[in-house]
Amino acid sequence: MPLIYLYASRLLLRAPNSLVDGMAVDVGLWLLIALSLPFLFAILAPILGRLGPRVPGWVGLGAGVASFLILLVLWGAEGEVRVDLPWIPSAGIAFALRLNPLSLLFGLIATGMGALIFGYSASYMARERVAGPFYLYMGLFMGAMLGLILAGDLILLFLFWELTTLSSFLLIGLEKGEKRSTDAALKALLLTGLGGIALLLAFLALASVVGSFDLELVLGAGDQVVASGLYVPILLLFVVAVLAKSAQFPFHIWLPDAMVAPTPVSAYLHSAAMVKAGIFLLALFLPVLVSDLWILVLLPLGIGTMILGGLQAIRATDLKRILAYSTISQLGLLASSFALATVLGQGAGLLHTLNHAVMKGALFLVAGAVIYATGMNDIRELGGLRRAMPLTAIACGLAALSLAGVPPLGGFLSKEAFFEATWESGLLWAPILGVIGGGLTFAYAWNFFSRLFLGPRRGGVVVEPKALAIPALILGALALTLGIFPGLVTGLISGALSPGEVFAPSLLQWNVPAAIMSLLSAFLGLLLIWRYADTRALLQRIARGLRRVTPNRAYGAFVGGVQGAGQRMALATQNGSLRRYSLVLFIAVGAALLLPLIPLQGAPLLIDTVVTLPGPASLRTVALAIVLVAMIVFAVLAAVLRTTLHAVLSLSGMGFLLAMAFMLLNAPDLAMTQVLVELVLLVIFLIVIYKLPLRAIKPSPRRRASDLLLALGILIGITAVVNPSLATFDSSVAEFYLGPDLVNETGGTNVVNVIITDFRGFDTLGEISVIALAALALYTLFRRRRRG
Amino acid sequence: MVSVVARVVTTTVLYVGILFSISLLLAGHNSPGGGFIAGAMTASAFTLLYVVFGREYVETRFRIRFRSISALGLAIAVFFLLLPLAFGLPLLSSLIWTIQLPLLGEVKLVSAVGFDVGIYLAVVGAILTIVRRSAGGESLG
Amino acid sequence: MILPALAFFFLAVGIFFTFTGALGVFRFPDVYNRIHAATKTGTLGLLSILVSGVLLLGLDTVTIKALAILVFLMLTTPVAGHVLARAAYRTGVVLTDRTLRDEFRHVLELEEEEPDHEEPEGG
Amino acid sequence: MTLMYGYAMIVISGALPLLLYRFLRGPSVPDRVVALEAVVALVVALLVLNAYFLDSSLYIDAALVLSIFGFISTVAIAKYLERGDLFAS
Repeated sequence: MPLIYLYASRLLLRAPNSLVDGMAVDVGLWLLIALSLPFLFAILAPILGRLGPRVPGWVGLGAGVASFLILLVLWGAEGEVRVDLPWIPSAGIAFALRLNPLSLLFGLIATGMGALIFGYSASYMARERVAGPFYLYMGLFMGAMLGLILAGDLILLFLFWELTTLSSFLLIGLEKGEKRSTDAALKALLLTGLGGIALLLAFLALASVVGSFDLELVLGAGDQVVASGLYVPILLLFVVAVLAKSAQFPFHIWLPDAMVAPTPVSAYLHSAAMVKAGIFLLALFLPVLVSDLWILVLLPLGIGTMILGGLQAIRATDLKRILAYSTISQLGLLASSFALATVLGQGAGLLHTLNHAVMKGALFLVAGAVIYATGMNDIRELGGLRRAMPLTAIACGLAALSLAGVPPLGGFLSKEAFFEATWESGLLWAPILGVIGGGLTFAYAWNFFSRLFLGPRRGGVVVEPKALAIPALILGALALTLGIFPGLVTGLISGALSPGEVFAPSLLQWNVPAAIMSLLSAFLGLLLIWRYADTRALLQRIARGLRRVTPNRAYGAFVGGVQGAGQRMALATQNGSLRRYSLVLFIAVGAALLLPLIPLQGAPLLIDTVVTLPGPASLRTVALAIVLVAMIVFAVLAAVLRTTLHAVLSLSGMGFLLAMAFMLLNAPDLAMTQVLVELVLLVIFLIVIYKLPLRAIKPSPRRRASDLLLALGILIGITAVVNPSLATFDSSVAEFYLGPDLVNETGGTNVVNVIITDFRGFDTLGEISVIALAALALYTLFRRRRRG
Repeated sequence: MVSVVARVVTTTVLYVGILFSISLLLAGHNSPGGGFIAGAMTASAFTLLYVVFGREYVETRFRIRFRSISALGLAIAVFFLLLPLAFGLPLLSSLIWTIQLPLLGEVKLVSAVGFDVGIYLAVVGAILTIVRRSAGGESLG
Repeated sequence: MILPALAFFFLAVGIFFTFTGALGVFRFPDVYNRIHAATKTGTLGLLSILVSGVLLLGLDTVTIKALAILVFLMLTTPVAGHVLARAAYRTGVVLTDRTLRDEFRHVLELEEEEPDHEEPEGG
Repeated sequence: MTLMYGYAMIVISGALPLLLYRFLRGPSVPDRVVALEAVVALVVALLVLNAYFLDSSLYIDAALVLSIFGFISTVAIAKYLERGDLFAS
């Protein structure tokens, strides 16, 4: 993010620059500020934590509201806004942000919900010791989500996408000690990470077809992409990414386990924001990727997930897991509404995204409040809390009814629109399954509310945490207002659809088939509620029957298999014997050298041109020959001599001769470095020999033979690699460095040193950091050894 | 106990050696030398000191934490890497100041030498940490 | 005219001694003689080579550094020889049967009787 | 004069096999160290000759380094033989 501040500071200084092209300077800046506020909060969070337990929460609320308002005001004043800053011009990747109806809608959800949830966690997280990192990662997530929504460049979008995956991993695994949370975090990371890789591949293929990473160009090139040969792989990879991120079947298994995270995380990431990223992608790329294959693939998966999620929600007993499965089911509904690819479908999808964020967020906050107050989270042990927690009861009632799709709440409108869209799609099975899904949702939604708040009093003594109830109440009220005055939002949604389309459902006009479908689903829901306990028992029996074939087992088997293989491989190579370590090392070196030989069909092993030497040519060459032969003798001695000390001596002898060879080849710098390194090396060898009683073991003939073979393999490998490079020795590299302007450009005449410190300075920095790191590593190793 | 003769000679040779290594370091840009060579040289000078005088003697004389020297070297190298940015030049381009010193006349300072000093300290710190720690034993080191 | 000839002569002497030094190390019966060969003749050989250089090129940076080398060699090589011989003797490397007198053994016996007194300060 | 340098280099390199033989046969460790030390001396000689031949101070610096620090290896090995622990006081 430093990049943003750098450019932002330049913008602030009103420096005339063509970066923010063709637009009043301050508008682009506002968009940047909106994006960087959450990141700024994330950085400050740990410090704010010290001022007081609730301070970070309120500041987070402020940051969220500020971004929310900036986006709103910016949209009101400027309409479409685009910022285009060069990021990696050589690869055609730009740091482009853009504001349009779609990104505004999702942006408002992300920042609005984020702000509310920060307010909620101000008190919820007050007693938690993990509050510091919690706020840091939440701020990071909000910024990443906002970035993902505003991104105007494929690679930038991917970057923020992966950042959301990372922050979700960190948030789920917040309780480091507990195995449950680390396993859940790993599962979430692996699956959403898989989605990330699929997305990257899809984007790269897409960019190769369209020829640019810029989102505007990509969105405009719909028919070109569909016609291209790469369309099918792009679509499939894209779908995998959406399924993984939005927890659709078969990648949905990480979401229920992610409920181990604190409730604000579940409310924000795993219901209102992150899981919506997949839906946002569907909405964004619909115009590019839509085709009958799109419908064929997404619709069954979407509706299937909806049904599956609904069934699981009824089966689950843990408060948060019910809501998690409900989210999976609702995401299935959203995915299938976009899968329908009709204007009504998109409209229903967008409206339901908003409604779902509001009502599911409220339900999670309610669940959090109940768990916070009673400490219990099994729905069967709780009940009749309406007198103890009146405000939470009202919020839960509003949200649950909205989820069930009961008029006049918002949920009803978007569900009605969805039913109408399925009816219009002409596919017979879509409306039927839609109704079943609606019925299931009605059942578990009503059961969640009635079980918790109506009926006889069950569960521990309760004091209602007011600070937790208010945000839930706000969301509940919002669900109601969205139902009565949809006009607030439908204007924006129509804007997001293709131009000219209008999507304005309202309580007043009724679409007959959709109304009938709603009634049917309500009826089915009531039926299920009537026999709720038996259905749950039945579902539990079915689940036990199928437990051998669920995706969870597949995931468990895969991870277990990989870990097992890893352990076996580690044991084979790290079994403590020094001999084994060096053997593995040399085998790897040998393979690395010999493998490239195969395609080269054995590069010219021996070359004829002897490298010509400066100075009195013939005599100097003879001297060099003698030195090289002597080095070979020393090397053989090092291998043959029994006691280690003698071997070390021959090694150091070889080192000095190497220095002599460097000198004969006119490289004084190298000779000096070689000599000095040789001296220090000898001292280290002597120390090691003294510390490590290396008794000269007599290896068995078989082992000596295998070692010899290995050595010969490496010998051939090295000659194969070195010779071609010697044969094709061209001096273009030298000419570049020895070019005329060497002195005045770098102020030095010693080309070796100039290269090291100036031209290739960056590599040198790498080298010395490696050296420093090696020293630190050895330091810790030796220090730990002394402490046993 | 290494013989007295060795101790006497080492003290004289040692200081000249370090001086020579520093001269090589600074002259590195025009004649052979530079961070790596000078670093290795000072490291071997100190190793000699350790071998001839033993750990206690050296530890009492030089209270140096070699790890921090290595880190300092890296910091200096990074500083000189980023310095040109302040002048609007691309990363790591060397800046040349020519200043008139009273005694030595015109002296040309090149920022790359600063980078060299960074390399020098990093290499010295690293090698001596390795040598020092592998020999084990308690103490500062 | 004389200087190049003199330089030539010293160079020849230098090379001769360097070679004989190596020959000494090759042929001498035991370690201690070889140490003499390596240190003394080696240094002498280098000495004359350096002098030949000084004569040939006159005083410039190269030759001044050559003299510096000379000084350092004079300092360090004997120490190396001394320390090595000591180590060899103490680790029991046998002297050749042709040695006439071994004075060092008597010093060692003295040392065994009162080891602390004999140790120099800081030893 | 250039011819002389050529011969000098040959002679010095010629001396190498002798030292190699000593290194190979050397019954005791100090023998090998002596051979090593002589090799160092040869390297210095070669460096000095090269410096004179090319009249450049590049090689003299290398020779100077070797002459100052060359004897560390001998001292280190000697102490190792005598005391074992290199850093013992």
